[in-house]
Amino acid sequence: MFEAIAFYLFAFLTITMFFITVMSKHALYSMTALAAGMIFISAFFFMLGADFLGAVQIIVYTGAVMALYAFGMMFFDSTRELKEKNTPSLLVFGLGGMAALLTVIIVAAPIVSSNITAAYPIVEGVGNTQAVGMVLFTKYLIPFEVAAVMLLVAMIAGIVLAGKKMDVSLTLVEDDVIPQPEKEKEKAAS
Amino acid sequence: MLEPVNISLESLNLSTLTPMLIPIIGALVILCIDLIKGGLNKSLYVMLSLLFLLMDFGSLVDFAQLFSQNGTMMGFFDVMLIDGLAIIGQLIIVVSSMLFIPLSLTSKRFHEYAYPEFYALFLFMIAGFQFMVATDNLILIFVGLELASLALYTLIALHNRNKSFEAAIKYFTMGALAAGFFSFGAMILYALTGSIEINQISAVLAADGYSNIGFVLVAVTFLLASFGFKLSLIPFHAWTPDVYEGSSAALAGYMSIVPKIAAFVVAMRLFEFLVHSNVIWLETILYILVVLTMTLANIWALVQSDVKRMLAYSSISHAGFVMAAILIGTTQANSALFLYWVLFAFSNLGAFAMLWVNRQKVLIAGQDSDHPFEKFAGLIHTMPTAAAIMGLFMLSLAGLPPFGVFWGKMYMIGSAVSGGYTVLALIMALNSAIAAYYYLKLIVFMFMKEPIYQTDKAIHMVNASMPLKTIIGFATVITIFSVFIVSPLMEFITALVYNSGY
Amino acid sequence: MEMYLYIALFAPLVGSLFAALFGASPKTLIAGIVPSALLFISFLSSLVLLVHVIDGDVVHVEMMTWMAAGDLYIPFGFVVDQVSVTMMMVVTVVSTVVHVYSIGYMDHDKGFNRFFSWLSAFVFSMMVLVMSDNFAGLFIGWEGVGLCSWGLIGFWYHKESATWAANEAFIMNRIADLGMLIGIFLIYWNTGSLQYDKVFAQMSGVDISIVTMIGIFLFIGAMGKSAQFPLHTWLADAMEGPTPVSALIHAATMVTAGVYLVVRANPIYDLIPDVGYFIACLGAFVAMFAASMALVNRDMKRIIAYSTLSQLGYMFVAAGLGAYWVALFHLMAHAFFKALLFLGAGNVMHAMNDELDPFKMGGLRHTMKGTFIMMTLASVALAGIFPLAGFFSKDLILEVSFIEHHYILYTVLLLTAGMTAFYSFRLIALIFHGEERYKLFGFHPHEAYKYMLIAMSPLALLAVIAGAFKMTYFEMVTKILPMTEYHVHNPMVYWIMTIGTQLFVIACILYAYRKYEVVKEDKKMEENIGYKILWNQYYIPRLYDEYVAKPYQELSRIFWKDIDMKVVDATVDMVANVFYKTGEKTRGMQNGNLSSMLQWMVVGLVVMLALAAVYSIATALVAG
Amino acid sequence: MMEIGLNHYLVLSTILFAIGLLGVMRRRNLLMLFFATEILLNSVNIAFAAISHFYGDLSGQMFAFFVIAIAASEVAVGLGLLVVWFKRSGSIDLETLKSMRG
Amino acid sequence: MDSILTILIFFPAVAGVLGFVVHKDSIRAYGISVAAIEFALSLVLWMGYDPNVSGMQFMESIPLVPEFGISYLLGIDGISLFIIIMASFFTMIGIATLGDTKRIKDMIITLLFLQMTMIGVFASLDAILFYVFWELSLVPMLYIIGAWGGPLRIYASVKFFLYTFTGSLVMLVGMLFMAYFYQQATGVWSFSLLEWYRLILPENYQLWLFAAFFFGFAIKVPMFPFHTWLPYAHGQAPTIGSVLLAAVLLKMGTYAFVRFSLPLFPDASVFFMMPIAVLAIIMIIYTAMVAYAQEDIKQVIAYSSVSHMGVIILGTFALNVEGIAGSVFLMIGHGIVSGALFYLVGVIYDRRHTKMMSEFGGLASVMPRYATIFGIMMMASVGLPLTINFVGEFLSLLGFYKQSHIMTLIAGIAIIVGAIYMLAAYKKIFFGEVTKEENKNLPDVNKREMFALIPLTVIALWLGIYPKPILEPISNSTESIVQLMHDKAITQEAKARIPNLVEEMSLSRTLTQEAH
Repeated sequence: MFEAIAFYLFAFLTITMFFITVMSKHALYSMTALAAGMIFISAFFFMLGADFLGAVQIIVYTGAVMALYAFGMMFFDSTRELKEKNTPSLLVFGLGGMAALLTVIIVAAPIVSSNITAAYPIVEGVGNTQAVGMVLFTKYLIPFEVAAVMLLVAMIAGIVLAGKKMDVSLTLVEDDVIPQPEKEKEKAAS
Repeated sequence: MLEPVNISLESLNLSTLTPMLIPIIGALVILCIDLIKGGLNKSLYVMLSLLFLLMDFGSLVDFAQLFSQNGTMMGFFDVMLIDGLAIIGQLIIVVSSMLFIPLSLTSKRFHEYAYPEFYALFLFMIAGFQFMVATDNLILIFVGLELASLALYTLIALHNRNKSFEAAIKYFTMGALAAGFFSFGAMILYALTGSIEINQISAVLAADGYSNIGFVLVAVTFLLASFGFKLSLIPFHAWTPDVYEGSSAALAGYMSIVPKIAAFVVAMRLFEFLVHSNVIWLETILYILVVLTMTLANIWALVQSDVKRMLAYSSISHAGFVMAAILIGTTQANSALFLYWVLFAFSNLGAFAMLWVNRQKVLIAGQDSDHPFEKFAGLIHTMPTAAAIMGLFMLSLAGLPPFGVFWGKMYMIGSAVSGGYTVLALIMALNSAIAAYYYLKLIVFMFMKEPIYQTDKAIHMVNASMPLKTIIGFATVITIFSVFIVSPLMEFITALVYNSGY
Repeated sequence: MEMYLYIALFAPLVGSLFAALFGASPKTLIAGIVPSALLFISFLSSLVLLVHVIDGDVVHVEMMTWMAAGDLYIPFGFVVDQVSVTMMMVVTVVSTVVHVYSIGYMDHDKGFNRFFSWLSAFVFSMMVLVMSDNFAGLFIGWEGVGLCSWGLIGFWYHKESATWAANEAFIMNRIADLGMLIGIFLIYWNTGSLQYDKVFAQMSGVDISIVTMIGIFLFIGAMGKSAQFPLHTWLADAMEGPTPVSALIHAATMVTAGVYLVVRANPIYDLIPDVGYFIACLGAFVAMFAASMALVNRDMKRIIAYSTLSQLGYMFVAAGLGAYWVALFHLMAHAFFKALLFLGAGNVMHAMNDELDPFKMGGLRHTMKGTFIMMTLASVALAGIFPLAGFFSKDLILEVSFIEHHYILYTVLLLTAGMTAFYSFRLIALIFHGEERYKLFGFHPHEAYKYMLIAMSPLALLAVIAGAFKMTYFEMVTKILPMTEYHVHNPMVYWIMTIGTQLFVIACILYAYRKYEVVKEDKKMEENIGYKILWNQYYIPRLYDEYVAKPYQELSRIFWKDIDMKVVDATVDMVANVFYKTGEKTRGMQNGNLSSMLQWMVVGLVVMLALAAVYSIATALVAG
Repeated sequence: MMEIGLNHYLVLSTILFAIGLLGVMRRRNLLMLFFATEILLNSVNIAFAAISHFYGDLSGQMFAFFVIAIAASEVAVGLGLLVVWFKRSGSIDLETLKSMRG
Repeated sequence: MDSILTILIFFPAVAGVLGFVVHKDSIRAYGISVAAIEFALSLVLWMGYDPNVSGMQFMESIPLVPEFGISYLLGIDGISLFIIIMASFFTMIGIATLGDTKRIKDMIITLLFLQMTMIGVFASLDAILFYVFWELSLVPMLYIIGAWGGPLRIYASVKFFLYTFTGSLVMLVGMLFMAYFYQQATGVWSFSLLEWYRLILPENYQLWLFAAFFFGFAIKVPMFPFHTWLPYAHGQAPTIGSVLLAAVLLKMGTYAFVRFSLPLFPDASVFFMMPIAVLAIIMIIYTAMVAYAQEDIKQVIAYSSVSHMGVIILGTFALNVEGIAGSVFLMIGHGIVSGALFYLVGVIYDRRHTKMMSEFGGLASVMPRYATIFGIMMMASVGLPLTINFVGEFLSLLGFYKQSHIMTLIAGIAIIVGAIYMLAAYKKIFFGEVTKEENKNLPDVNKREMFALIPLTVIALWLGIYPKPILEPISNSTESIVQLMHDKAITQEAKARIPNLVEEMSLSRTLTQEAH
């Protein structure tokens, strides 16, 4: 009973929040709603016993991602109201609605299967974090490491792209007007 | 309490990781070198990358031999899966990368090559693709895919001009949507089967007798949409022409080969068992996708005015053509896919490399893109060899025998024929005829028209350098004499594909 | 004997090639003399062969293989038997005369050398035609003479009318040749061979309907060469060629090839008397038809051409009725006097600066005595007055038709004989008698070269005496042709017929003289509708022009402009354009807008989902 | 209705996903478009967690975990791209991204 | 002698590659020598050819892709031998008589490559190898038309390429099917024609495959209604291009009918005989009429080519030795004659730079030698006996007469309509008064042009008078094809339509014995 109430409550909240995110004309509202929605999602995670995931959700999303977006917003100076020329909304809503409807029709059906076996069963009495750690560092060590590399890549990408070196494009200027690298300059001087 | 896990190191089969680790280590080495001493010449990084890729290649060859003896290898809690597909896929990825990386040794300086990070990201990307093909775990596929994609977005943007940013952003945004599709699809499969490993999934589905067909279809729909994006199937193709146009020709050529083969391998793993399960819907959908992709892309390529954009559409069409293999689903078809792609890789490499050497930095009056057809008008007068080579690649791409792509095409149509897809075979054949038109268009410009741009500035071969010429020469030789490598290649591929059970 | 055969056959070819060597150079007398001499040699060889063959021997040689594929085997084989030797004699005699004559006639022509080359080539083709021992060889000659006729009719190629006539002749002949070809195919597939002897030997075993077909198709071939109705128009137009050509080709030799074919194929026609009867009827019709046109024509050469046509009709009557030797005999006699007539006309033309209208001549007998005598002789022979050649040959045909109880044919032929006499002497009267009208037009006529007249004299002689050889000829030729003697058994009837005919003919001659001795304009007659029809050649040429040539031209144009360009080619281009236009129209879908790109992706997803929903619901329904 | 089963979560996830799609399709501001892509990934995460819960299997949570990681890295790269683009064009509106077409 | 075919095929290609190095002033001499050597080699081939053997000779076989049954399989019989010789002959005189051409070096090298592909097509016995050369031959021709052609050259060349390419892709699908059926029957893949010959297919398969192959061949021939690329190609191509296109390239289509369609699908051939005959008749008459309406002399000859190809097709589908041998002979004949006619048009085009017939008139007096040769060739084209075309036309029609009387009768109209357009064209150009001032002083054919024209004239007459040296080997090889077809035929009708030579041969032998 409690579960149902909680589910419907949070479902309603997340849907509303995300709807605001998608529909609001204000970037700030939008972002705030997104952050809120994500926190509500973490509530689901806790409800579902995925405590670790819930924590990560809050930390990563609300902590890191939202902070990034906030910085971005400030950088882009998009706190003011946005003038968006939106596409014919009938098409957009139609498509979105259709996608939802069709998927729901199919997905609402119960899954009948007797062959599902849990490969990594959730053991009673073991803390979620512990269990997750166990699986993550055995079975999913490789994806984990790859994810680490991915984050590294993302970091490099972010640094490189936002870096000063991008300001003058070597691609667009002829070779003879490219400023010589330091070393060669020195060489030329000596 | 959880039991402590005791695992013997041998059972992990750590060696299955070597092919992916090598480029990662390479990337890290490059980053370290840059940290220690900045401002080194790009040739150093190119050669380093090449060296690591060579090692990677060596390890793969080793695996190929191992595979022929031991069959499929699983590693690391069965996350790693080194079967024939993985080996061929990785070989194609690594060899193509080896051929494309020297294209950065241009005589002109371009922005991205000033970054050592470029090479690091390049190697990371390769590792990502390698992970993608060497596993049947959806998580690793996803992570590998994203690793590669993120690196690729950056590489595109690093070209550093408006069009390349535009391209990167478009690619990125659509990629994000596709990532959403992938995760949703994977989620449904997981909901259905409680597993995220493809062989497990197929086993459960088969055991259930596909009773939850609706779920399966939704999952396949989303996954197809996601891989449709990577493989640039219509209508998920929209990024392709813009991204190709926006990025440097070298990278565009690379994109037309490597990400797609990775995606093909995954698609083969994902959809092949479904095709064999006689789900009519999937067959229909794939049929429609394949035909639409081949035909529409060809039709759009007809009307392009920029060679690179034309080649972009043509590569969409080629992808659609090859996608037919997944639809047909026989061993012959799957082998044909790889054979086609290898031969296509060489021709496409050549074509894009030719565009790359033609790339001038400053557009002259009347030129509104990097490689408009007009630029090549009368090339036979000014540079007969270049014109002949470019013409050769065009003919090869058009599927004219005995040049490279023809053999792939023939084998593919042959597999359609023996797979019972007569109409498809005809459509494929006729599409080649449509395609011939736009390839001919370039030939017409090069061989039959007088030069259009009257300029003293060199606009052809400005970017040429020894390594580029070598690469082009190599591609030329392979394209012409492909008939001699078809047989061993086919033997090799078929053995690998067959022994992997596809 | 083989050597003589080859000499007779190839001497003209050598002559032709010799003259051709000088083809592009200005007039060289030797280019005329050598071919003439060679032809004389050919004539001598033919004579030798005649002497050899007259007793019943046959010379048969097979020179080499021509075509061999599958079961088909066609050699270059030649046979000299009694029939072919007749033709050889006719051909060589007339052509030798014409060659010598031409040296004078073409004296001032730029194309002198070319003329002799063509003329000798024609003789060679004609020799191949008559000497061949198989149908394919016959066809070679058949087409060869067609070619040479084309070249010679259009000899003065700068004249539009000449080239037009040349093409007309060639094409008309081709139409008939198709029939001939089909006949040959039929023969081959039914007998397995094209050799005369084999074919004829097997013919009796072939189904009669097929023999009929063969007969009809071969005769269609003959109709073209011999200008039988309705393929006759070319002959009159062919008069555009130099007159010696008309004498040789369009009077003596080529046009009689059709008769020769029927005679040669007599074993076939013997089997199918119905077809023979049709041939005879057509012949009689043409005889009358052509003669009627000759009555009013104002063109000297055309009159003679129609007369030729008419006489060919006679020959076909004979051949059709099975009197092959009679046909052949008339062919021979006719060749002599008709060639003579033409050559005489040539002299007149020369004298009158190529004027052809006899109404502008008159009284030429004073200046051109020799020509006058010879032409009169020839006309008398043509009219069939005793004792000249025409009497023996032509009256024989009348008798044949009478004896075979074809009285209608007989009547037609008799009337035609009268008409023949009339128009022949109308011509003589107009040219040689009456006032010297030519003076009004400022002509200064003169007699032709002596040697031209001398050259003509053998023909004159033959025209006079040929009838005497009738019995000898009969004995010779019936060694291979059906030996039917035609005698009216009742002497009373015979004499009435002969004398009656003679009287009738003479009456016609006298009427012609009376009417045309003094020329006066006869407007009333010219407005007569019958006259108009005749004057316009029954409107047939116009009919052909309006309803065959023009529609063909128009249809060709429609085929090209409207069908080939606008339908066939346009369809091909349309297919290409559809693709291209689709591309042009839909490339806007790639509008560069990221939102639309994303929307396209979702569209794809939704469509697939919809299909998935449909499919899964369908499966559920089927299962449920 | 009151018994919350897996299907409830799946439906919820689908609805959220559809909202994300809606946003992706209609947003013209790139930054806000990126928000929508976050929604897509998040909606899936709920479903993963739910499935994991109902099947008593940890793989779903693992997947969700990696999805979060991926989402985070995408944000980094995406923002990096936006920053450069903004520096160049002074706008992050989609309308500015139209130089290539056809 | 063992690898003479390989040498024949690749010698020009290698020479072409080396030709890039040769200086452009000397390239003509180089080209002539290469082509002459090649021609000599082809004569050597003829010397070595044994006319009494009806099967394949000079066979070479190297597996290329053994897994897929593709091999480098060469061999010739009487049918291909002479077309090969003709191809090398035409290339030789083509190069030798090349006029002042811009970028002559490119032209000669292109011609040498074209020669490789031409010979390759006729020497291949492996379907894929055949296809390779078949397609490859499009490229040099595309370049020749597109780079040296008239004002519409690009349209014409692209149309030529795409049209033929499309057709042959359908053919490729057919080939793959054929190989697949072979694989189904025997368990191994093979594209070897000789292996395929042994395969007897059910009739409905034959019909479909026949249709697929037909599509490729018919466009190449070109058969109505697929012919419209040809007038453009000819109209725009430079002289040498037209000559080779008409003389050799078109023969690929008809040759392929004989080599593939007939022996592989005898029942389908019988089934489709009448429809194809109808098409052939339309080609013959309709295009002849279209030719008559043309204003451009080259177009006249182009359409006349289509018309003649109709006769060849008809002969091919006579399905008996006479017809097929005739059609093969006509391929040679038409090659010689139309090649010569195109060359002749080139001669006049070089002088006046126009091909419109209305621009000429009365040339017979200005250029008598030219007029004579043109006249001979025209008469050969019209099919006058003792010229080369007559033999072929006669045998083709004769052969088809066995199958259908009425069709042959209609097809025979060819000899009438052919004469009409040819004579009309000849009249317009050569007869009448010289009206145009420019035409009054046109030089007659010069020595270089004579070098091409004299041999062609001699051949046109020689083979018309004495076709035996060519007709005999052709006939022998044809017999084996016809016998193969008869043996393979499964329907009653096909058995009846295709003669059984085993009996008939003995019959004919007795007949010939009688003759001697």
